Amino acid sequence: MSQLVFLVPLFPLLGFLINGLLRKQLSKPATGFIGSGAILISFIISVVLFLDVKAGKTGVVELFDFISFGKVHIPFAFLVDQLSSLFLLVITGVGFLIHLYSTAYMHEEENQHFARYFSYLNLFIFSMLLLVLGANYVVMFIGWEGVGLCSYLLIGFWFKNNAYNNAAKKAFVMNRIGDLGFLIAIFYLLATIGSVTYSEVFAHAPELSATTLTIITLLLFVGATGKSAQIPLYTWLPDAMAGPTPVSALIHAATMVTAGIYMIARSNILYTMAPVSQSVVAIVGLATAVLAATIALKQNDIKKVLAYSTVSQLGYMFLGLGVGAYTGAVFHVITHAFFKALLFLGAGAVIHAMHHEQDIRRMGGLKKYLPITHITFLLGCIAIAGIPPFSGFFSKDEILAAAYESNKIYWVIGVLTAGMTAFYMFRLYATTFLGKFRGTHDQEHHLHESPAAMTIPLVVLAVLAVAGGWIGIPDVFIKDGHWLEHFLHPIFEASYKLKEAHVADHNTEFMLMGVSVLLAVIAIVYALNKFSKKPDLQEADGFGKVLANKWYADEFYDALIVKPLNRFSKFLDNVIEKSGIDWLVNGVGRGVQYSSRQLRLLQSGQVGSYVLLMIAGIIMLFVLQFFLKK
Amino acid sequence: MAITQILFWFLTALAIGSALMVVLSKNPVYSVLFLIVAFFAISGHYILLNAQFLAIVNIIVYAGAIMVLFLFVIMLMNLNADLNLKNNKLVRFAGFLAGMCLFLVMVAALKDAATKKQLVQTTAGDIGLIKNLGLALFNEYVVPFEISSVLFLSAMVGAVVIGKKE
Amino acid sequence: MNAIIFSAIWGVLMMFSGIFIKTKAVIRNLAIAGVALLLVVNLAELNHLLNLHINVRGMLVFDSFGMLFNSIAFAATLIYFLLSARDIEDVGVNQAEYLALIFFVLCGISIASSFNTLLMLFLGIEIISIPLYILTGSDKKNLKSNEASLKYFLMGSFSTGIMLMGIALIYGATGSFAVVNLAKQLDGFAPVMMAGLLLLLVSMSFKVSAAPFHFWTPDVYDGAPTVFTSFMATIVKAGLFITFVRLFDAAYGPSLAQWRLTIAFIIAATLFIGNITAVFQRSVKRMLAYSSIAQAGFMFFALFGYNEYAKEGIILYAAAYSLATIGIFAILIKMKDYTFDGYNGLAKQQPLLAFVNTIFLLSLAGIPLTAGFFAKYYMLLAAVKSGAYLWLVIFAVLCAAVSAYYYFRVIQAMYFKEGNGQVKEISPGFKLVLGILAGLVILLGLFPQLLLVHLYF
Amino acid sequence: MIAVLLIMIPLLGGLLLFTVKNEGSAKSIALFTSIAVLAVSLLGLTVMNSPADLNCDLRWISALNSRFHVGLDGMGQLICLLTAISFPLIFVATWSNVYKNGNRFYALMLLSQAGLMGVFLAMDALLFYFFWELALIPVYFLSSIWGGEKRIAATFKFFVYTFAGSLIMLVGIIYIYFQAGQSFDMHAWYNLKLDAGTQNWLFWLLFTAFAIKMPIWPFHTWQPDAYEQSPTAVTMVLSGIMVKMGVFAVIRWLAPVLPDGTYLWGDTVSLLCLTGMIYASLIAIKQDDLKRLIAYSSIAHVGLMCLAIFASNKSGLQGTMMQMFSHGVNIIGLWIVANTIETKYGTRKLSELGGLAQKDPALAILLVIVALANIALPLTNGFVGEFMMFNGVFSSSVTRYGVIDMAVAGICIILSAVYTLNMIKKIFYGDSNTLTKSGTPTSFPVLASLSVIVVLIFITGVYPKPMLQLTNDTVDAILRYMKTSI
Amino acid sequence: MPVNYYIFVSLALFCIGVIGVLTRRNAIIVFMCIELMLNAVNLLLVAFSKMHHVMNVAVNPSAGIDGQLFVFFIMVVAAAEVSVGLAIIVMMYRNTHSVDINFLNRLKH
Repeated sequence: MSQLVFLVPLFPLLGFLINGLLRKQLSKPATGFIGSGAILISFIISVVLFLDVKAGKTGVVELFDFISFGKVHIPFAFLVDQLSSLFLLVITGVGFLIHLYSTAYMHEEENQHFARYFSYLNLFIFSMLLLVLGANYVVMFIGWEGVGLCSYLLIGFWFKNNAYNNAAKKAFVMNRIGDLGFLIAIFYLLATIGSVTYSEVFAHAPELSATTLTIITLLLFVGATGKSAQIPLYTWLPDAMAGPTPVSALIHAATMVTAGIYMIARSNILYTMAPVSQSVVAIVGLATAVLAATIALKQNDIKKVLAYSTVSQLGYMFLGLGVGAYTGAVFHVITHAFFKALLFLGAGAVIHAMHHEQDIRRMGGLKKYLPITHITFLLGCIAIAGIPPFSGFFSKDEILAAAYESNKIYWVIGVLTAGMTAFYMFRLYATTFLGKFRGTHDQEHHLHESPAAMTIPLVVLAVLAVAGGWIGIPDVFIKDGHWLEHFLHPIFEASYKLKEAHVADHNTEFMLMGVSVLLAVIAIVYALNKFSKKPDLQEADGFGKVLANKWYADEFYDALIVKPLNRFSKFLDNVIEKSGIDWLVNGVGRGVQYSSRQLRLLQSGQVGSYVLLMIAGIIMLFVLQFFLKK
Repeated sequence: MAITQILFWFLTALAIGSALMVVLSKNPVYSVLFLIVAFFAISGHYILLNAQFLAIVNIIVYAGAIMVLFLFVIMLMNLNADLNLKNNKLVRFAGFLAGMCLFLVMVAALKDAATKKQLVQTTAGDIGLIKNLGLALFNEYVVPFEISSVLFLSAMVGAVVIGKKE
Repeated sequence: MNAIIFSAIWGVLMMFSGIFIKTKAVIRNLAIAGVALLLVVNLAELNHLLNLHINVRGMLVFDSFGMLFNSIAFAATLIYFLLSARDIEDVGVNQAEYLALIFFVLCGISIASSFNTLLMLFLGIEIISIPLYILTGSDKKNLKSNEASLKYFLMGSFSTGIMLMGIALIYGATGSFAVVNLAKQLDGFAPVMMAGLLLLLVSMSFKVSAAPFHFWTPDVYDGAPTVFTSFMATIVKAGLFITFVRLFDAAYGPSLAQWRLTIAFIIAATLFIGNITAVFQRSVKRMLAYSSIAQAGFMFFALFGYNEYAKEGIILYAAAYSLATIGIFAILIKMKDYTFDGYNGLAKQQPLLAFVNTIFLLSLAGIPLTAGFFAKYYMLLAAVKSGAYLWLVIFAVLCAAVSAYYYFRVIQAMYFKEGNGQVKEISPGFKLVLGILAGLVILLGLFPQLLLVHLYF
Repeated sequence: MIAVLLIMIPLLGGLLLFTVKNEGSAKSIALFTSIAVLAVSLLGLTVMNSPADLNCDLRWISALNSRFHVGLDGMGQLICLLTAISFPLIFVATWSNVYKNGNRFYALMLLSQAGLMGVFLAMDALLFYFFWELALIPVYFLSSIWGGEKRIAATFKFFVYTFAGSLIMLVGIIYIYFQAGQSFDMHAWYNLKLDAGTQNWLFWLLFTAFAIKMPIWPFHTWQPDAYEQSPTAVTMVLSGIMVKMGVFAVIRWLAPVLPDGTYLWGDTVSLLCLTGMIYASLIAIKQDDLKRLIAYSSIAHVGLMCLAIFASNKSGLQGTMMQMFSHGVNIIGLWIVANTIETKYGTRKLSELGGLAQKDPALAILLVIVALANIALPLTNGFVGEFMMFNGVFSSSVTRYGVIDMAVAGICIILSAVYTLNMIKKIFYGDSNTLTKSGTPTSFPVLASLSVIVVLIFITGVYPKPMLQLTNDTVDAILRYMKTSI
Repeated sequence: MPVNYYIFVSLALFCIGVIGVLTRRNAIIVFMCIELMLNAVNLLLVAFSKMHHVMNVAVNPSAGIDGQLFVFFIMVVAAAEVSVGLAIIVMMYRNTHSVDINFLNRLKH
């Protein structure tokens, strides 16, 4: 059965080709059908695959020989195991829902752009599947850059708007910076181990010196920071909200941005053997989580808030990875995929209803206009805030528990961040849905609940957001309730063997949960009655201004890198090139011309001087022959 | 001091002196005349070296024919009046300097060659006599002798082509 | 020997033809026939079919090297006549005499290319020089021509004086004029010998216009009537070079070590002055004069190298250089305006002329597929094989790169610049001959051995 | 046999074209000839690939013991295939361009193809030099006659620069010729073991010429001007194939012949390459002229190829060969787009363009693909080559700085993304302006040729194995002579 | 007489001729100075011929004779040169009414 794994990426690819090539011919329904259908099929196949992985049938499928030279041999191979099959489900599942959603959301687009959108989306799914399915780092890298490309294409989907194009470019370039790290890591593996296939790499990893492992893992992590928007490469993600909202939901919340987590989870053994890198991961993750959360507190663009919360949640996941809670991280990836996709789609519905109005200060009181959206959105908020028994609670607390075990400070900051999360999410919720409507009249007039194609995914995701966490109920509630841990055990057991995750006793764990939940509840209550009555409409000032301006990170990068680079390149072109090297080259020519002008004067046209010069020549030769040479 | 030596020094002095005058004298006619004197002195040397034939030819051809030709030309252009064709001081000095340098260099190059031990046979030896020269000329040197006719032909043609009015 | 005798006789014949024949065409054809005959008899002698046995008493020696070159010279002259004989008539009334003089020059060349004693060398060179003084001044009303011939004459006879001094010293050292004695290792007389050889070297360098004894060349080539410039710059120059090579092999080669530096100095100076000065010229004619100096610099490698490549190379070079330059001059004569701008847009007016001219120029620049390439190539071979002074070789190739500059200026003018290069009327025969000439250049550029095989039998 | 045909067909075709006066028929003859060449090279690749078919060894100048020895090894096959593919593409893509005296234009193009083929096929050093020069002459005329307004100066600079370089190389060739016992034969040269001291200086005699041709910083300044001024069809030849002459020559005539020299100067050259890569990429970022931008990007790419050669290991060399082909194809694609835009909108200034994506989506898509291949996105041909080259540089065992080299060179991956995306954005995205408002879809021939390129990009990008196998033996053979470790 | 004397004498004459060529502008004088140089050479040749005569007279009674014959040929050539040279000078004088070698200076650079 796992031989058929190649079908999983195949269908999205076909969908991409059909929609892409026939984009002028196909009608919108046809396009939508093909686009979503392709994903649906691969979802079904993924389910089948998942089932027999569950039955313990994992394996590697080698399609063909990609690159091989000398002893190095890089096949184009797929690996079907617990981790990948799990991700397959998430990607195709959430992916399908979002495709479905998009058919309605993108309906105003004219025919060929509609098709273009879906072909991009399919291409993205295809690359994402490659990323996840790859049996070696090179195939993963292929998908890795592929998803980067698709996000570039989709962010700049409305290419008439140059701001969007710049956002797209920024995203691609920042990803490339990360990719370079990834690439170097691959070369390191090739140079040291001579292979990039996971099985061989992990098998030979223990032979490597600690430093080498640290270097490799850090380089891989650089790649992860690029893809998963961690410090210092996170700034592209908020800008990426320029893309259509479903795209933000799919790529910039549910799937692509979690590639970094997948990569590290995949190579967990390497990290476990390199504690330095592990703590780096943890710290960076934590820092990102806090930073993004603080920024999110003061954002007024509905999508920006979600974007920063995504960055913050990703930080969480890296924290989890850093402290060795690999399962927890993956768990959080899944739950986050559910509720964050839900939130984005909800936001999309709002935006759709508000005619592309994104500023929450001009919304409010949408509760009565968009009931379904409101409910589902609320559920999403609760889930992300980590209120039991919603999904977010379980995954987040697993990470926090692990953080507590490894370092108390991690935990403290983590919990605070959780509190902030709850706060800004409900600030968002309250300002958007509660209170009274603050938009224009014809906006109010046109307000309406979205069509079924949009609401169905919302509902489904809401259900998942609520119940998704139950696959990982900690032992404190139900003995062996953590199905996910058992399922993923084969992937991480090597790491766990190496570093026995010391589990806290139940009391402490209850305490931890209690604290975080309590904090969350307080934050929620405070936010609700603060913002449902009188939301802060005026511009932030003082420290709030700094937050509203995202700690001026973009300005900082601009001044530090972009501007100097441009100036330097102008300098090279005008100074070094034109009046430097080229001047020298032409200088040779000028020199010849000049000496020619001078030498001519020797030819004075007077016999006397000619003879004189001849005599001088003779004398010189005599001296040369007789008196110099001895 | 033997007579030959006296003669040698006298002729040498005469030759060099008149040669200098050729260069120095303003009036071209004087130069010609001094040149003739120089040629006579050189012919004297030939006789001293017992090369009578060359001495005679030198006087006939050079002092006689060629120099007269020069004189004719000068008269014909009546250049006898000195049209001061003088280079400026610098050029003349430079020329003089160059000439002297050349002389010094060559002397320096040749002075300690084996030639300084060699003697030149004067007032003896018969190779300079017409009989021997003629024999040699019409035996070994017949080819160049014939070929020099080509030279004369071309010179003649040339002189005519250039010289004759159109 | 055939060459010498026939050329002399034919010279006389032409001389008298001026008196008895009045139609220019006949005279012209007579001359052409004469050169053809010369070529035939010389080839016959080269291939041992027919040669007049005359006891030269060791004054001359006829080897394949000299005779092969003679054939090249005569062939070149034949082409030269075919292309430019008509233009000789335009110089002055004395067409027959000019042709006669040219024949005498050829006679001188064939003497000089087969001399075996310094006397014959001297006579040969004089027989070459004296008619050239005349031809240079043949455009009597033209002051440039007068000036050129006066300068040429004065400096030429001055260099004759130097050469004679050299010969005299050599005679003092060896007691004979025979070439065979030049290589004699002398103990005490060595300085005298060396001084003599040095002066001889100087005067020969003067004749082949090598720096710093080249000063007459640009003025004379520029002032002389272009037809005769063409003759002087190609055939005569090559002939003198062959003479030089013969002399060198006999006199300097055996003790090359002590001459190398001097030769290297002369080469460097010649290449530098020739190439650099040519860059700034406005008149193509004068540019060609300088380029001939530059080419001389390259030919000098034949002396520098002093190995089998040198001998083959100089033959090849003589052929390549003469053919190409004759072609270029033949076209130059047809131009109304001798400056570079005069060539502007020639490609549109006269595509064929422009094309062959390009080939000739490329050959001079030494681009592959043309004879010029292998000529230069052999010179470099000779130089590198000698294993001394690689810097000189590199300097030479850099100068060659510079030479591309002024040669390509003509090409640029012809093809890339707008304008209408005015040309005098051109006969189809002229074009045909030019085409054949270009073909020869290409052929030699593909298979140089076609020429060189004749050296070895 | 094949080898001779590859040279003779374009040669004869070119000569024939001089006689054809009718423009249209000239075009079609040229196209036909180039397709014939392609057919022959494919034949040599598939059916007639026995050494007997591929090689030809005739006596040429016995006096110099130089032979007319042409032949195809793996690398030759690859690069000749590139040459053969390029010309039909170029002809088709520039089909609508009209040239004064078109027949001469196409004739010279074919002659240059013959010359290039000769360079890639020659197994005899003298023959190699012969063609090396000959390939230059037609291009010189092409650019100077049909080029832009500053063409004469620019082209002449290019000509003299390269000519000087190759003359210096000639001295080197002659020197080695004598060292090799008066032989020009390639294998005789390979087996010749010169002492390191000699190789030390001899290296530069040869490398100068190649460095100028490639071009390696700081010998590159002829290139942007020449590319800018030449007619685009010629620029395609220049940057698509001629540039590869330098790379090719280093692999075939320098590295195996002077292994010690290559080793001794490896780090120096690598430094130059790196400087050039960063330098060119940075300049490209701020270029406003499309042609100059592509020119600088090509300098950067070639720098990487040269760097990879001097890594002197299998990965590097094979990557370089792969990349020679890929880069040739891709850059021609870029030039096709540049040509289309220039002919249609009369400008190359990026600042004056914009919004073409709405007017001309097909072109936009194709350009994006080609451009992405040019910045080595996975599954495009660019990736395979660059991946292997980088890996080669990284794991090079002849230098101690392999890791640093690779890291620095890696920066160009980022920079290349920056300027390429800039280019795409400025040409196609944004709203259309007065100039581009009147934009119309591109003509079929251009799209067709671009599509062919795109297909090539994906085939060789997804399944590069055949090409790698093709060059495998050549690389092993060359590495056997090279110095592969400190 | 030591042969060196003759060498130096003729060198002196030769150089005086050279100096004349260098310093005078009158074409005819210059030409005469060249003739002087030739005569210096002649003297040297004769001296050498006599030197070689004494050196080798034992083996060859007519040793050194070719030196004198060479002188003879030099005179021949000189005569020819003079005829041509004077013709050229006269031609120039016809056109310019000057015999100044620097008078005509159209050809330069």
